[in-house]
Amino acid sequence: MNFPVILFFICGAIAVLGAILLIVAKEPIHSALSLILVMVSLAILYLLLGAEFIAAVQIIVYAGAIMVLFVFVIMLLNAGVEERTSFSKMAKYAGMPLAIFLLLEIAHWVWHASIGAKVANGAGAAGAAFSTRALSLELFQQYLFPFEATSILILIAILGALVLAKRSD
Amino acid sequence: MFILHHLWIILLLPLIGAALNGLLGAKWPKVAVNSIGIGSVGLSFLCVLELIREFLQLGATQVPYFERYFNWISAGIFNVDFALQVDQLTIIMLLVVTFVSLLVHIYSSGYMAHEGGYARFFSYLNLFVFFMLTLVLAANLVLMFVGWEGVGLCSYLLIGFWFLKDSAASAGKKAFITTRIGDFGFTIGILLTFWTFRSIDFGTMFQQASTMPVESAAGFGTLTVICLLLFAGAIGKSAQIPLYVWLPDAMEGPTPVSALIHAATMVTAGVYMVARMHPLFSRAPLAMYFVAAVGAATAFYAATIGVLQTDIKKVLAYSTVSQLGYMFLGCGVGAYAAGIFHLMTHAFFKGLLFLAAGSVIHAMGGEQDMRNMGGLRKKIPITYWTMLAATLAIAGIPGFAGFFSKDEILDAAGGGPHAAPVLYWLGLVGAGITSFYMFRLIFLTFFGQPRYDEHKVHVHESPSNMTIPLILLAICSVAGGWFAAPHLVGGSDYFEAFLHPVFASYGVPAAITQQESLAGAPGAAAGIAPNHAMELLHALTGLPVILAVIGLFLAWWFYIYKPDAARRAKESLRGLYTLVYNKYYIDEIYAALIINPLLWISTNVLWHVVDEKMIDGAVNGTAHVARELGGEVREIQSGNARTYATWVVVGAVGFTVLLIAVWMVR
Amino acid sequence: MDFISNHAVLVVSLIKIAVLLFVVMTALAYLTWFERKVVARIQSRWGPYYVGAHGLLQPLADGLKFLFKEDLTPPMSDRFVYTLAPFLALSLALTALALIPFGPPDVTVFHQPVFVVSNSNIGLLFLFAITSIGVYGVALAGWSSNSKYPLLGGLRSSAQMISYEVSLTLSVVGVLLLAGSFSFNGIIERQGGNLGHWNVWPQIVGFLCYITAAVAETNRIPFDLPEAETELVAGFHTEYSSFKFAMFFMAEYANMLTVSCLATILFFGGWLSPFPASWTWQLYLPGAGLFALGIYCLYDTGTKLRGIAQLQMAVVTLLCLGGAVICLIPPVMPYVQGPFWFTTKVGAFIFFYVWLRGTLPRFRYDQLMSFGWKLLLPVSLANLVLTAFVILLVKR
Amino acid sequence: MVPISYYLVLSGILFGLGVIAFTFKRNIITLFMAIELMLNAVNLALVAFARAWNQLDGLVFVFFVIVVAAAEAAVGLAIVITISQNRRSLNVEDVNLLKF
Repeated sequence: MNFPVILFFICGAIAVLGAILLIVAKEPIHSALSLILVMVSLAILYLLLGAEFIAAVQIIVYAGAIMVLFVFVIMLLNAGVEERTSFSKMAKYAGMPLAIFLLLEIAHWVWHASIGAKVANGAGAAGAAFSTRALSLELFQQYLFPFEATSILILIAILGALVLAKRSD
Repeated sequence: MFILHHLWIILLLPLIGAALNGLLGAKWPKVAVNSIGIGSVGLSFLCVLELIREFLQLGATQVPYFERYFNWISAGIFNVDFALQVDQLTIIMLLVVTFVSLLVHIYSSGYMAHEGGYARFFSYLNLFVFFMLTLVLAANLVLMFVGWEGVGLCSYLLIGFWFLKDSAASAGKKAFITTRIGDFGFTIGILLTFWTFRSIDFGTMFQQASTMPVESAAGFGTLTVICLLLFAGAIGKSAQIPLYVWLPDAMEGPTPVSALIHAATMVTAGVYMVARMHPLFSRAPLAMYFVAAVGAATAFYAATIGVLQTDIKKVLAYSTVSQLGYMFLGCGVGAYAAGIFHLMTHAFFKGLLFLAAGSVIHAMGGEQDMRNMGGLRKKIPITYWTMLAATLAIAGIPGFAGFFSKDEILDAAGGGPHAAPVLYWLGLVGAGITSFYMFRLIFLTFFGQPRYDEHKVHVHESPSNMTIPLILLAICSVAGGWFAAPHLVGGSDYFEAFLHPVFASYGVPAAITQQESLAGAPGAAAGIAPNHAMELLHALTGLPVILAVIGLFLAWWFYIYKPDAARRAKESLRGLYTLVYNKYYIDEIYAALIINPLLWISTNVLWHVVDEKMIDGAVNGTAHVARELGGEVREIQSGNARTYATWVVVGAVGFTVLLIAVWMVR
Repeated sequence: MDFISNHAVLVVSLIKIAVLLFVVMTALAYLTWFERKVVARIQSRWGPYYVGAHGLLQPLADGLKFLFKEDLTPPMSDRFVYTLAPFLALSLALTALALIPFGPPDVTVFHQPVFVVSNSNIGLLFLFAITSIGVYGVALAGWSSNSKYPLLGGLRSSAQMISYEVSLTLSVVGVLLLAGSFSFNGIIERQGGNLGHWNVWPQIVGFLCYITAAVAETNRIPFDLPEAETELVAGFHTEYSSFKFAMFFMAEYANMLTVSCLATILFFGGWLSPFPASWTWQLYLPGAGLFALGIYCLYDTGTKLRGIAQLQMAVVTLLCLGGAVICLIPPVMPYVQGPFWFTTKVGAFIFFYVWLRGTLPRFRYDQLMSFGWKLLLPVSLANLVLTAFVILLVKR
Repeated sequence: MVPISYYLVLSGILFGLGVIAFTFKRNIITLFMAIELMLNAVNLALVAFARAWNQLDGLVFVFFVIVVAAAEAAVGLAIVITISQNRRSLNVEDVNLLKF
């Protein structure tokens, strides 16, 4: 029971807690906050996995940009307590049990899956941090085309957001 | 060698003319339309002259001259090039087509002067010329078929030129459909040809054909079948029994059209085709005999109908049918050269006859019934003299064009390699009848007292642009046959000598060549025909002339000397008269046997049952089922996103279960 | 002892954190004093004067006042978030400082660098990560106090921060390209030599973009619309009182400190001396500076002041002179170099901030936005691209 | 060191919770958050795999996922704003006009 494992369990617990809070919270803003909690703890887990750059990006982009956008929108629309209507019988009766079943399924599956077995002893988990330099080389050489594609995707997203915003006012 | 290397120019000129007139001409003044319509054809005529000059400089080895432009269709081994070829036969056809077309164009500029759709008319004519030239120049069956159908199309368009007139429209349709029946055979023939020779290029086909033996006259060999199928096309196109019915109705079209398409050029396409295919026909005696028989039968049969027709153009139409019959008779008995020769002379004098008839109608202000004419001799002299010349030619009076060609055909029929006495006599009698009804036409039209109201109708001679073509054609129909003149006195027939390379090529079996020379095609060596051949020949030339004179005399007797004799004859042979007068009720028989049943089936079975019940039912049924199903299934589209989400989860669960199951199995 | 050597990381880090917190807190308190003084000078006033000599005890008084004020929470407000917001703001602002190296890394205890709490080799990224979360403090505060002005202030500030964060980050990338490293030490050491090697020269455009964006990022005049008194009373912290308000206050100054430190590190060679190492007399500069200050205070004590203030000033004088003496002890001398230069440069930036506040009027909101998106962003992008090209060319 | 399977299980649990949130919540914005949560879970798994095989591709994937998430959030939130302005409600069940 060394330091990383403790850290893992702490962060993991926080993450799960955050996720549960997201579900039970009535105020969207609370959900947002709990989601930010999840993201930050995930970032710490990334650090633990040696993915420093991804951790930073996780916080900068996810927590720092996307979630800010969410909070911003919540504030803009002044979204209050969500009303717990359930017009959808399907979702009311089938949704939750199915989802929980899926959760268990996935957990079970992952736990026994070959990948889990293979690296259960943490063989692969050793090793130094991924160097950001290597990552960027990978990104700009082998994955150059997808990278450009995503940039175009972003452009389109901007345009789409603009159009929608314009139409709304 | 410019034109020879650029044969496409000859084709392109009329096409351009057609395009210009057809697309833009409607807004142009007549002068522009004229100059384009006539100019394009005139230019291509000049090109043909130049082509001839160049062609004569070619060595015997370079003939047929072959030009391949581009690959048109290429499917596996089925390759069709856009390729043109020139040989003596082509030259003759080119000359005839372009020359007559040119004259007809000029004539039309006068005859159609007062008609609507002037530009349309000329664009159709040019288009026709284009297709006809394609047909003639084509170096393979498929391209030839293109021209073949193209001229059919133009004929349809031009017959129905006055499409507001029901009779014209239906006549056009009749022509097109009737021809199509023949073309069906033609198409199959093409396919069978390809199947046999693995090629539709004339060169390759004939090369392979020349290695084949002559098939027995008893059975149906491949070549025989091919030839019969192709000849079916010819029957349709060249209006032979039993498909001739469209030609008389085609007279609904403007007279120049009748002259150009339904006398001079298109209808002779069948003959040209048979001549072009001679290497195949020569090896299919049965087919040959069939051709000859059909030809002779038609020649005689149509002539008899022509006797009692009163519409001046109808008479000429039936005479055309019978003349075409003569051509086929010639080809059928192996005298292709003679057939082509008659094709040429006939193009001249029949074209002339139609144009002259047109001039008469023009003079009479649209009157076509000979019974309301008469005594026009003095009023329209040019028309009269030219028409007389043509009549003498067609009647086979010695010295005129028709005499030479027709006699050569009859010679071949009488003494040729495939000599067939029955057919010979049929042709002979037909010749007599021909001269009879032709002179009947002349006498009824130009002699005797006017039978029309002179105060109403102001008969006037046609303008110069109509008469000049008449004169030119008259000269041709007088002198057109003199190529063969030396042949009478045992000299060589220059026409046959000119064509001989074509028909002697591709190693036609010895028997035929040797006997062809008997029939009077000594041009093989361009030498002197053997003596016994000459005597035979003189003996034969007698009869047709005599019969022609008899016909002339009878015509004079009935219609000049004793006008009431005709009536008495009518009384005495009432039954025969009515039969012939009604054209043997052929149209009615066809209607009863084919058209009406066909109509009935199409209406009551194909339309009301198959189409309305089955096909529509199937379509509507499908639509109905789809609608019902949709109506049921669309309930799922509750519009509530959470339901959809749940469905997604269901899918995910199912998929994961599957994964785990698979993994546990492994 | 062995415990320490075993868990050196933890122990030393804890100590460093404690020290840093103390120092920074004091610094923040006296920053307010500094600002008020300078602004007063600019407006030709005296500023705080009576609480202690030259109002030197004013920050202390303010702190006490904040502590003893009543802590109001508006009704209908979202209590949890309302409380969370200031904590978030301050803690993040302070955390950011933990990454700043105040001196060279080679000064170590137990193999742990002394002058930096966490010496990460992607420090810059983390700094940005933390500052990017800093938005929440403001936004949540604005939202949770459930009142018009705060909401508007919060909206504005979050919009403004998101907008300017982009250009802030982009303007720095040029420096990253030059340094080829995310670690502060890497960036600083690349600028070694003399002030000719500072990044500010090749990256002058980037620097201008950075400083502008930084001012906006810290919601300082002329970009202080979130708390524009004249329109929004006090913006997002209108409803906050007593210590919560103090936390926002400190958070703002801490942010100011952070961006100043960052500017120093990225563009002005961090703790490096501007002079070539060959000039050995520069080692005496820290001591000399403090000495001069001490002399001034002494003169001040002797002439102007009377009574209790004189006593206080005497203490200050002693502190200064004592510090000067310590700095002049030869073995200590090399260690004080880095912090000295660093604090000097940062101080210059702080002064620049205050100067701005004293000088410039406030932007209009639409001007702010269009300025950020239509001018700042394109310029910093262009700078980035240009730098990349130049670097490529030089490498060839 | 921490066994990779721990990370995988954690990511599985987070994903499941995301799914639960997705089926359970009504507020459109919260639904979006649920989606983000699932994406995060997947990211964690990807990073864990990258660590397991010591290959960078996993990280690159994460990078792309984040980019796509950003784009999705931008457009999605714009849509949310439009919806709330047109329908005066953020309840996903009130936005049900698109049905048979």
